[in-house]
Amino acid sequence: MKQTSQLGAHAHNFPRGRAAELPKETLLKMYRDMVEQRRFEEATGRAYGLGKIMGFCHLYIGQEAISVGAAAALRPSDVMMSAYRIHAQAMARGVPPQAIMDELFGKATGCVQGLGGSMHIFDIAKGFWGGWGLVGQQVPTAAGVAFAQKYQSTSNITMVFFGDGAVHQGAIHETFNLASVWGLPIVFVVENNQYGMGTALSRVSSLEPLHEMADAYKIRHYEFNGMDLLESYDAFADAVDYAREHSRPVYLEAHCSRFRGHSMSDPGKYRTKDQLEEEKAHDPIPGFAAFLVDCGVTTHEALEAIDETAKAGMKLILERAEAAPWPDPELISKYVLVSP
Amino acid sequence: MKQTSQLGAHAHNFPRGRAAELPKETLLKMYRDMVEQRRFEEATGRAYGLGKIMGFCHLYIGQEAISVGAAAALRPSDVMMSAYRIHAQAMARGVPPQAIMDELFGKATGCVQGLGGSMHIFDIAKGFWGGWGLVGQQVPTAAGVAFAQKYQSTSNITMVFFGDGAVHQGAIHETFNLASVWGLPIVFVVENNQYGMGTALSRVSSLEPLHEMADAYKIRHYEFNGMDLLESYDAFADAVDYAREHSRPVYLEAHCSRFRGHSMSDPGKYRTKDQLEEEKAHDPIPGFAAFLVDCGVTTHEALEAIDETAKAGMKLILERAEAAPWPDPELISKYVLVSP
Amino acid sequence: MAQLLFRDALNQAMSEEMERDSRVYLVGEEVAQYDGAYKVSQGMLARFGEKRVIDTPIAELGFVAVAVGSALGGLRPIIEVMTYNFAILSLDAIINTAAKAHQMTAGQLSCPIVLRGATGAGGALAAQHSQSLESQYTHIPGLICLSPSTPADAKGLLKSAIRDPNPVIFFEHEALYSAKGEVPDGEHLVPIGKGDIKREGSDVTIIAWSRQMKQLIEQADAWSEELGLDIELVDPRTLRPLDMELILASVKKTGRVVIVEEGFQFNHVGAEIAYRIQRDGFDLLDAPVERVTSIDVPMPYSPALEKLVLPNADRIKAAIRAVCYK
Amino acid sequence: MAQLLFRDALNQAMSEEMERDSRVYLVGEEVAQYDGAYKVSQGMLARFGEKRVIDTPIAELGFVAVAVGSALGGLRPIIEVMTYNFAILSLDAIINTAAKAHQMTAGQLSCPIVLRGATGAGGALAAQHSQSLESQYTHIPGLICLSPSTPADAKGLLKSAIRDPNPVIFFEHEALYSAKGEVPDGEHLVPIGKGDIKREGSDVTIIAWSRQMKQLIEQADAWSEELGLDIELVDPRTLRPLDMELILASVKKTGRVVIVEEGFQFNHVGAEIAYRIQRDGFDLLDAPVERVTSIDVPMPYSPALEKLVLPNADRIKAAIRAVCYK
Ligand SMILES: Cc1ncc(C[n+]2csc(CCOP(=O)(O)OP(=O)(O)O)c2C)c(N)n1
Ligand SMILES: Cc1ncc(C[n+]2csc(CCOP(=O)(O)OP(=O)(O)O)c2C)c(N)n1
Ligand SMILES: [Mg+2]
Ligand SMILES: [Mg+2]
Repeated sequence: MKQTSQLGAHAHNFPRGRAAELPKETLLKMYRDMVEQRRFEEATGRAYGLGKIMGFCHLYIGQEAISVGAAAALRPSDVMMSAYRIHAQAMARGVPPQAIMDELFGKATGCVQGLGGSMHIFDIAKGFWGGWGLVGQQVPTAAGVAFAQKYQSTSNITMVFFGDGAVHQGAIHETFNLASVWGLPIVFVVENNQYGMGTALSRVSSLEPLHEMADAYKIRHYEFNGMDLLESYDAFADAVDYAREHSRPVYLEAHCSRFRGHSMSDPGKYRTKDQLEEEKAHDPIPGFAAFLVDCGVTTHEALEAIDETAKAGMKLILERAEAAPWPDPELISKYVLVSP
Repeated sequence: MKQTSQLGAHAHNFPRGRAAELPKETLLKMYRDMVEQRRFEEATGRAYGLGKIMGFCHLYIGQEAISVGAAAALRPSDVMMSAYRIHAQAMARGVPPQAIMDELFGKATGCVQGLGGSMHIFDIAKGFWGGWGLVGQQVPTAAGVAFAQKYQSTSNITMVFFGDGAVHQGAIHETFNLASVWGLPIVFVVENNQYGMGTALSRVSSLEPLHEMADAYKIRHYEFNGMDLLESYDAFADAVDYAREHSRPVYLEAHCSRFRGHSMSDPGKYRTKDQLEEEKAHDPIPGFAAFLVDCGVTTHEALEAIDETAKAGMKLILERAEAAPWPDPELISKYVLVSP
Repeated sequence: MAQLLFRDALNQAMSEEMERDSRVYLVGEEVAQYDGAYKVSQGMLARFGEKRVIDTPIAELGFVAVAVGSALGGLRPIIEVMTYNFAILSLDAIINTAAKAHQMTAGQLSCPIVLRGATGAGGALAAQHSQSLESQYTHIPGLICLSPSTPADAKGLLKSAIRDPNPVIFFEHEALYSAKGEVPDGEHLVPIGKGDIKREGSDVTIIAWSRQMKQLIEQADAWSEELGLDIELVDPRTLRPLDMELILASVKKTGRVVIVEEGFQFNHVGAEIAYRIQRDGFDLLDAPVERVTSIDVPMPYSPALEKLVLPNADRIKAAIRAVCYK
Repeated sequence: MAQLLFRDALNQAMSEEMERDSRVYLVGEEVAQYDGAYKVSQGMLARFGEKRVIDTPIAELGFVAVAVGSALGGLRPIIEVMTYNFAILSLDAIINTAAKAHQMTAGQLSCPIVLRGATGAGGALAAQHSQSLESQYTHIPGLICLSPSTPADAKGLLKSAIRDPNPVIFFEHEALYSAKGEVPDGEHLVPIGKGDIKREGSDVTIIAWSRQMKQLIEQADAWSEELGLDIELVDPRTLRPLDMELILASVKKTGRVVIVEEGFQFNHVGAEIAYRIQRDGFDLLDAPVERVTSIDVPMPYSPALEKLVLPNADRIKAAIRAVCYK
């Protein structure tokens, strides 16, 4: 298994330093986004514990540098698609947290009116295309969206996320070949948090490092430290530009760590406490906070205030979700087929 | 597309020269096997034209150096599995040609009593395990047989054939990973005849050369000239020994050419006449004949006699197949479930 | 009216719709350079170019799922699967993506694909290439399923399918591609969800579709005379949603029903039709609904056996006699 | 008799059979180190070791097909699919390999696998994780399909399945794993192909299985009293082949039938049962067979909607009244 102490030490073959050109406001917004995602997920965890949220529920805590770095590199007209660990990714893309929380509560005001729940968040207008529950399923689907972008001569691209657990699904290999042969403008991102449910990657995989499998398909690929927001932004910015400019796929491996169990029902016994503590030492939020203060972008106090605002915001969001109306029974059959 | 003029010029990273140690009788038997396969397929083509054989029917003409080289490297207790272009492969493994032809005629005396036809030849006692019609399907299935061989602590291995058209099927990628992680004693063989039906490999594939995709899975791999019997034997002998000794997968790419259409109903318009002629210049049978004569193993006249015997044999085989009885209607339901 | 082969009627439908709507494209194994494994797309590459007539590698899950994604992205793919036996590999993209995308997004996305290709027993193709797996699709809410029996229905239904905003699964019997029939000139659309009486009769209703219906059309006059029973032939054409109104009207007239279908019998489409007839037409029935299916086994190769496994004249006539107590 | 959880009954069945036969092994996602996604295989890695309790990568076609191949090679795999929603990806290995290998080889090979895992709506799991796709398997000749409703049946049927020389598909309702019930001590086998009367009654036959049967067992006394109708509960347990003898005997007694099943309705198992009842029991029926299924839509997430989509007390009681003309 990849040691988490390696999280900061990867080979890079993408240009670094573009994050340094980001304006101060953007850096602060990125910090705020990470914090809000963290607080949102904590609130979600509590609401789940109280039985307000049902079904399967997967928290993103620990991986926020990836969602935020990715979203910062995309244009509004680009498409982002993912699996089921997506509350934070949807937020990064601009989906209102209230619409997400209402969805988790199964309410009519949710972003898909209560039809989807935690795993199936969609907001097409915001460029967030879900929200898919079968491991690997979103990958060829996203390539299809990229196909449509190219067919329609847009200059948009598609970015699709999947986990280290998904990389052995045949569908992904079929898709890599098609994306390469057809020259699709797509960024494939594997979030390698080292576990698929309770299974450590190395126990079931011969692919190491993951991103090198792209060699066979003549697809550009590299890895980066997904716990470092600036490195994350650099990696995504390069990949997005490349896909857009060349209408070619790129494959990124983001090394990262999830600090919670696979889902709310996973006690996470497959990791020792020590191991988890070691992973948490790489928490992207304090790391980025220190950077911002060190560079004089802001002060500790200002960052504290951001956090307090986020916490207060979540309280309100939970209250509103609680008060929101249940969906109308007519919804059951409303969207099975497109009405003529 | 790979030029056929390259057929004789590949990089090799397997030990050469083991074929040189084969006794004279074995070399002659290998020649006879190739010739019998060729004559069998020609007879099959004629019978198909006369409506004696129905359904889909795929001839192996041109690829005989692969089936014969492979079979010579296997032990009787090993397993060979393949797709649907298999008459010759079954013969190489020792399945009686009469039982195969009877099967093609749909007769009760066929190797699967008329249930299978051209695509589904099986003779488990001879170590020939079919005979599967979905492109790629046999690959994980064969890995399962290798799994059973290992589980039961036999020293047997499994060899599985598939075409260049099959390499993009996700199932094959899933299998490569499993075979590597579980250390299965299996030899994967892609017969790269450059076409899947009418589609040239390079038009739909980013994998070039094919065998290098095994790198990602940490699987030993190499390519060889599948039109050269001695090189074929060398390649298989090494792979079989390696799989048996290390209980590890190997992936071989056999460069070859089929001289007929994909199936009996394919006019083959996707190849020019010139291209086909060029490919036929690499015919493995005259090539090996010349070698045998040059080395003084035998004479032209003796080889001619082998051919005449084979031709006469096929005439008899067709007559017997024609005269064989149709299956009994009771067969229809006899093997749907295992009788208690 | 022109006489057309079934495959050419399909070709016309696709070509006309591709002229009409630039979002429509054709994708599948061998559809472009090879003109289609069954020559349905003959000439379409030459006419529409590489952008819109696209060969794929053999990767049924991958290319079907990519096409499904492209429909979510605003295109209208016609996806040719060489046969539905191979499309088993694509089912995740159809069941879990295409059929559910509209509902899962509360209407934000829709998935206007047409999945089409060969089904049924094409002739001595043995166990893996002779299946009729329609029920894998008719079972799924969110899908529309069509199965024409004549060139005219093939053309008219395929055009409707391509225009439909929903995922449509279109079944073409392998043994029908070379069948000939009259096809109306000019714009010809057949509505989805509407069955068709292929022969009027008063004594017994036979419900069938696809190749089985074609064979019944050819035999019905002779059998009506031979059995002294006036046969009505009802072709649902759309397998999901079923035109129960038409079916029940026929049952009302005859009181006797035989369903003929080629697939494995256990919970195939005929079971659903029979269930609905007995539920909604219990008092109309003078005899239990009978069905004739293939014998419930993996198809044997030998032509000597295949003809016994498929629905045949003897078994169908016996079923007609049974429901008429003759 | 011991009180056992459904999941523990399954665990006992597997463990006993693994003790008995060294060819039996368990393979699937999370079955070993994690003790199973639903804890069905709790403790089995510790007991049987890594050779016989094997974690796989997430690659449903690959690992199921490899296990199928291992059965052809002489082993007896128990293959756990985390849920049948994911097993859609494995269907080629089941339909085109496992179900056909014996016939395609004229008996030279056989394929003694047990495919088992969760099915049904587990509770607010939304469209992709709440399906009951039994008909994808019951449709296929060469397969045996089992669906127990109690811990005792679960144990006894699973043991029979593991010993059976054929491919067996075993459905475990996700909401049943924590259900408790009495399980006979000692060797306990339930025969394949035999249904069970879960409650004797004289007025109306309800046919159901899996979770729906469990709920009916809990309600039947109260409903019988409330409706003034003595309910008979028939649990086929084996979905293929069906125990039509038992079913028809019950119909003979009551003349009235309601089928309750959780899946999508169109050509699901209930349609097949209804077809056979009307065909073989036409004169026994006093009313058309009714069925209660899930509403035919992809499952919505919101608990407020899910409970309306699943078969519920109101709809089942209405169906009972309807067949009894009450
Ligand atoms: C096809 C399929 N197989 C299995 C599952 C069950 N499952 C859900 S998430 C998961 C683990 C995926 O791990 P990974 O891809 O690494 O993503 P992560 O949870 O780490 O974000 C599994 C096995 C599923 N949803 N779909
Ligand atoms: C899953 C599946 N898809 C498509 C087909 C139709 N088909 C049969 S053979 C073939 C081409 C295979 O080519 P290749 O693997 O190169 O083998 P070759 O015929 O050259 O020996 C195709 C597309 C099939 N049988 N199964
Ligand atoms: Mg992971
Ligand atoms: Mg080929």
